[in-house]
Amino acid sequence: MIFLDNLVNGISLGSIYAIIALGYTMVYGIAKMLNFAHGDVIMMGAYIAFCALQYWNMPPLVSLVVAMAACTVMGVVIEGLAYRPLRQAASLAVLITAIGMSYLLQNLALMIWGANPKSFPGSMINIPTISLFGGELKITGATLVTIVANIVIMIALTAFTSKTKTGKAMRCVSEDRGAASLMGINVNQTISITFAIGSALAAVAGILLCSSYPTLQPTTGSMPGIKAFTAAVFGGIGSIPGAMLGGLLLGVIEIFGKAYISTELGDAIVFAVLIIVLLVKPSGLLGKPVREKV
Amino acid sequence: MFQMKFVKDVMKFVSVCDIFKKKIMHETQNGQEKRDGKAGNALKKAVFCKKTRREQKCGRKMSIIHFTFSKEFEYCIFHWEESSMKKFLAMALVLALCLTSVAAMAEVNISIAHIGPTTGPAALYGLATLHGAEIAVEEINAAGEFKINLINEDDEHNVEKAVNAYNAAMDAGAQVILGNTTSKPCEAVSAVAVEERVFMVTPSASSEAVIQGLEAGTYKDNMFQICFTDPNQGLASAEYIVEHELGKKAFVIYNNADVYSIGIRDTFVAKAAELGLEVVGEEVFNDETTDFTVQVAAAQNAGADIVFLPIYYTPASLILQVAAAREYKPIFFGVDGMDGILSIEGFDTSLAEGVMLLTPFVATSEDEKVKSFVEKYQAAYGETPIQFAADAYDGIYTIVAACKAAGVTDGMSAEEVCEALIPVMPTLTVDGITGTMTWDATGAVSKTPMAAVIENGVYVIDAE
Amino acid sequence: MTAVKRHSTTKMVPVPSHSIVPERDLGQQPVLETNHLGIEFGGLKAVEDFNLTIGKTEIAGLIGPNGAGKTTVFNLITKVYEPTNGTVLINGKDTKGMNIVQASRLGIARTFQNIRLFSNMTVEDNVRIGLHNQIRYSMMEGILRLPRYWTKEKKMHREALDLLSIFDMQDLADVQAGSLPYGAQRRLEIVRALATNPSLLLLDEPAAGMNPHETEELMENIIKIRDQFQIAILLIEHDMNLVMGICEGICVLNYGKIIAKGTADDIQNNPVVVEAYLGKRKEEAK
Amino acid sequence: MTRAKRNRLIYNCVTFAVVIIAFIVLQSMIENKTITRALKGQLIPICCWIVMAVSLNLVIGISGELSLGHAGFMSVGAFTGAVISGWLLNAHGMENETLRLVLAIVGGGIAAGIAGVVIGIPVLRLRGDYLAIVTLAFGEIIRNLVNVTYIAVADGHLVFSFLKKNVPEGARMLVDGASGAVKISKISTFTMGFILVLFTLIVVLNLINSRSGRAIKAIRDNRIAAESMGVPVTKYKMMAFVTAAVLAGMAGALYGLNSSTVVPSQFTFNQSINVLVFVVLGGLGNVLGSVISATLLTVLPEVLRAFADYRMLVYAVVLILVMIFTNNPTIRSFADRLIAPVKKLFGGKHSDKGGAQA
Repeated sequence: MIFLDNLVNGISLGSIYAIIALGYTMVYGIAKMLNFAHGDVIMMGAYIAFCALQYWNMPPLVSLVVAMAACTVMGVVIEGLAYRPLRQAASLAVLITAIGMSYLLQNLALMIWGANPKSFPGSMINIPTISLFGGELKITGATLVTIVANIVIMIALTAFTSKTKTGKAMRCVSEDRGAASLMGINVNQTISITFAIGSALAAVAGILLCSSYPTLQPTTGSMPGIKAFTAAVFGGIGSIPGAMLGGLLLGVIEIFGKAYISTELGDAIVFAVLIIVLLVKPSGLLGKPVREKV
Repeated sequence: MFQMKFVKDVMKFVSVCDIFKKKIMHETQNGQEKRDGKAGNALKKAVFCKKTRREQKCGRKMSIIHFTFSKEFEYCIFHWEESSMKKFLAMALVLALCLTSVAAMAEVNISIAHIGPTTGPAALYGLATLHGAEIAVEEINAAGEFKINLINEDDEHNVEKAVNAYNAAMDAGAQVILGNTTSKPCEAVSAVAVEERVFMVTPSASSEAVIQGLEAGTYKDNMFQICFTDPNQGLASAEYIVEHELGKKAFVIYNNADVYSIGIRDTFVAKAAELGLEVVGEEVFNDETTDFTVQVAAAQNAGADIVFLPIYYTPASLILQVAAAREYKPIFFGVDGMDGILSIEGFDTSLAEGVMLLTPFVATSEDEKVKSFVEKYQAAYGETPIQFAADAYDGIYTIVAACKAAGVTDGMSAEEVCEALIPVMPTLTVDGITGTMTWDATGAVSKTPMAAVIENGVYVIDAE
Repeated sequence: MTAVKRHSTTKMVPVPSHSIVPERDLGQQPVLETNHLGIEFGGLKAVEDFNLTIGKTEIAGLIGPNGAGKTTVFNLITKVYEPTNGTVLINGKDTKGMNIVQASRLGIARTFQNIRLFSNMTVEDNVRIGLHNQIRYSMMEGILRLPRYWTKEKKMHREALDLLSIFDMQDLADVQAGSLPYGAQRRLEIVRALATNPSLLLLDEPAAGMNPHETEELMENIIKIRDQFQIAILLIEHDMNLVMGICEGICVLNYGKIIAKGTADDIQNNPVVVEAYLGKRKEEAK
Repeated sequence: MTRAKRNRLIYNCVTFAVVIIAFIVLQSMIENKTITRALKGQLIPICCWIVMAVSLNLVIGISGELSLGHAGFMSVGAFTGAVISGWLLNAHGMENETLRLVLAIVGGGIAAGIAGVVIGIPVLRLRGDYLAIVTLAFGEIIRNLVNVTYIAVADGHLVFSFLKKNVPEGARMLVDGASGAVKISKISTFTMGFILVLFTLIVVLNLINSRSGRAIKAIRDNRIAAESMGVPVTKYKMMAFVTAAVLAGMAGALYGLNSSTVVPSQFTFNQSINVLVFVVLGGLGNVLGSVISATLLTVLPEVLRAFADYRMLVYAVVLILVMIFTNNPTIRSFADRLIAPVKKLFGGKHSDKGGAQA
């Protein structure tokens, strides 16, 4: 039973990682850049939802929409101002810019909302905890919503990229930017749309993250962001099912590592797993190997 | 260096004054005081009386600036209020006054530097101690018998910055240090201060290493604590739990990246073993942890009926939420770091129902002094003071009591002040808002803790 | 357009591996031998059953339409890719399992179709990288500036200038490589490759982007290099003037397979080649 | 002498001159007691941050790999240095502070170097973003491990354990898990800091301008081409990475012994980013730039204490702007045109900086 309990906790944590990893994998797959600021867009999304709920007294669904809209705008603006001028630059330059953006968002949040942690209201997701096995196993409403949201988003994203015109354009840009633009695809616009979707997802992820782990402060997004990126790499970056699988596995590994090895080394175990995976299978579990063109 | 600081100060001064000019002028009831030449105090009071959020925030800024200003500025502020000169004229006056360094200084008996994290992740605590100290300074200066110049330096809860802040404070003419708010920075600063012979009183740095010397078994003679040392909190908690038979099986969840948490946990576990309280398990976490399911599940699976949380209130709030979701209802027993849990924005205080904590200060106390302090604090900063603020308030009074006892006179160097104060400290008894305090030569305080329990969203002192 | 000039009138003789080598190289260890070389990319056979022998001082050409797999052959020889079939022997040594660096140490040097210079470094430093394994001293000697550092650096400087003088580039030694004009960048790549003291020099489209005059000069220089250093050169080129002008043996690749081998005359008269490739090109040229 | 060589010589001389003159001026200020306490207290940290910035520049600017775990090496150095110094003092009664400091710095460097090798072997097989994220992961792992490391001197022996209960009662704790190194006797001196800065400059500048340094830069500019020239990529990446780790470890030891206490949480990812800002602002590959920016960005926040709230905000904006300005072709050519007349004026003195990464 303790094992099952841990497994449920692991899946609960993993589904949070998975939903963040989906955003990472989208942006990485198409814009070919590690958007380090993704975790912080999540944090901003959570703050906006918090404000909508607490200060403006909006109902949960409206808050969600407000947060998604705000994050979408934020994502597009970030992309346009900071990343677009560096489209041709080396990945090192883009990565440093993304780190700068991450810090910018964190410090903006610090100035707007202050350093004091806020407690994310439980009213956001008002679904009671489910008890199984006579109360020995409990699954919280937030976990259920997160898992369902994950599956819905994964299916929607897969359908979007394979069925719609914009989605196909995204895949073209992902394959070969030059060729795509020769085919009449507006690369900048496509990448902007990618960021818009990724950021809207970030808002959802932020709300789900803070519903499960309700402390909200300017650094809330950074650690989950890094771990979710780890999850995305683990599953094979660029692959949508890979992000899901990587997230879930990472969550389970983390919880089991903490429960059965050492809570002190929980993070170290997660990162050690990342390193081992990258060494054994550099393209991740479901990723396709990339051959360097000479 | 000076030029730069000066220009910066002037710029800040002018902009802040401009914003607050109106409000200040409205405070007619303070007009009399102003004319008495207590310009600085009057100004602060004027700002303190405002209650809205934005204004109190600004007020905080105002007061910080006020304290960081050199004494000449107090005079300037005074002039600013009295006249309604145009801004540039005031500027010119400020410049003239500063450049000529006229002897317009107010009489000051001692310069105390508060060092604590007023920015960064631990800003909450640093601001609390700063505010508590400000209230005390305010009261003492208003009484008129003893004048304090309070300097504030920010250490960002960082060891390197803390030593820098200490140096900056000493450059600014500090004679006694009230600080640091947090343990690690305090350890670093006290190691420097003990060599340079500067007297220090820390409101809230509770680790033992703060007062201990370099060699085993030795203590820094210049360093005194207002708060309990961590080991004492652990001891007192274990004793209280056993004495009141709160539970049979204890479980400890602590932050293994935090000296404070580890310090309390170590003695708690030792004392619990000694008193026959069974500790059925322990789990740890670190500063980045947000997922407490493993820790809470472990406590639940171990069948613990009392969970000891020697941690700060933010992780504690998460633990309470996880426990609620898992329908796990033991007694949660916290220490002074738990204080503040009720003021987290958005936190459902019903989750904290029944949580106990051991603390020397309870804001809802009926004690006259506490009441007056809490009222003033709420008026000035719009929030209920946490224990850190109370410790700092007592810290200022302790320093003043020591100065008076030692007969510290104007113009003594920091070293002279230090040597004068060290022998009087063990002889003092200070009746503060955190209890009646005495000190031994090691620097550790002795006072009585109170246990409080949260009922209906407020602390209630546990009836003995 | 200038007529095809014949620089070479070498007599080519067949060798056991169905290839031909210049008569003068007969009896010497061939620089390169590939046997049934092939590679698959996810089921697609990019190169298949590629057999080629190159004599010790031969100038050979590898031609074929775009996408025929020419650069892939280069990548197989230089061990950028590990072949799925067959073997590559360099100076008689099997290169199975070797990496690029080990292959380079066996005496292979190459240039790239899309120029790969160290563009933030000076021209001279680019050549010095070529000399990396020729003139050596340790990291410690470099940091501590021991006597060996000074003597070796001096030697490197001299040799780098000597090599640059092949293309009259010694005056450009201090220029940043990335800021050179296109033609000069191609020449610098050749110099840099030569600096590694190779026995086989692989040139991937050395004349691309050069005007006819420059190409002419390049042809003379390629022969001069061969004569001076006594090395073999294998080149990929679309400029038929260059290929027919200086290559002694030519190999035609289409869809990853060799469709013809022989001297310039053989190739020009080979109906299969004409059909697949040359004929069209000749018409275009006219 | 060629022009490139002359430029390089001038650049190196200017770098050394700046450092030496700064030292002489500051030292004489200390002698005359004209120095403020605040500045004096910062001298040793400044030296440490210079070494950190220059060594990270070796990895990022010269070797072209983004390492986000540099503070991890500093941490290893700081704790090793504290342990060595504490052990020599408590177990061997070595009173000579200078000797202890030197041994601690060397030890810190070696320990960080070993960590560099252990980390470098897996990490350097990866490229680009992956490498960055894995160095970040290693930085966090190091911090996690130090958090559970207990080192003490008991009866003249060094006790090392991952569990506190294994440390005998009454032992002199040197590293106490998350409490970090405690009760360090402060032995760092400004002179030693200056010597370490000089040492770092000599190592890095001489390395850059040697056969090995050229190989490292070649790999940065074009890995495939460098391999084709017979340059073993892993060896030279490792050389840059481990050299930087050793220097960071030395800086860490000096840093650790400058304070009575060091905590693992001082060496987080944020600290690595801090050093990254020094490097980026000073110019990738530009050693003198790193020295100057590390100094300025350490002193400035102290001067502008009142604005501490905005420091990280400004850093973030600076990072983004510097990256956009140096990497966007349109803006860059525009800036170049603006700078051209100025450059002409100075005869292009600083044109050879080892090249900025593009």
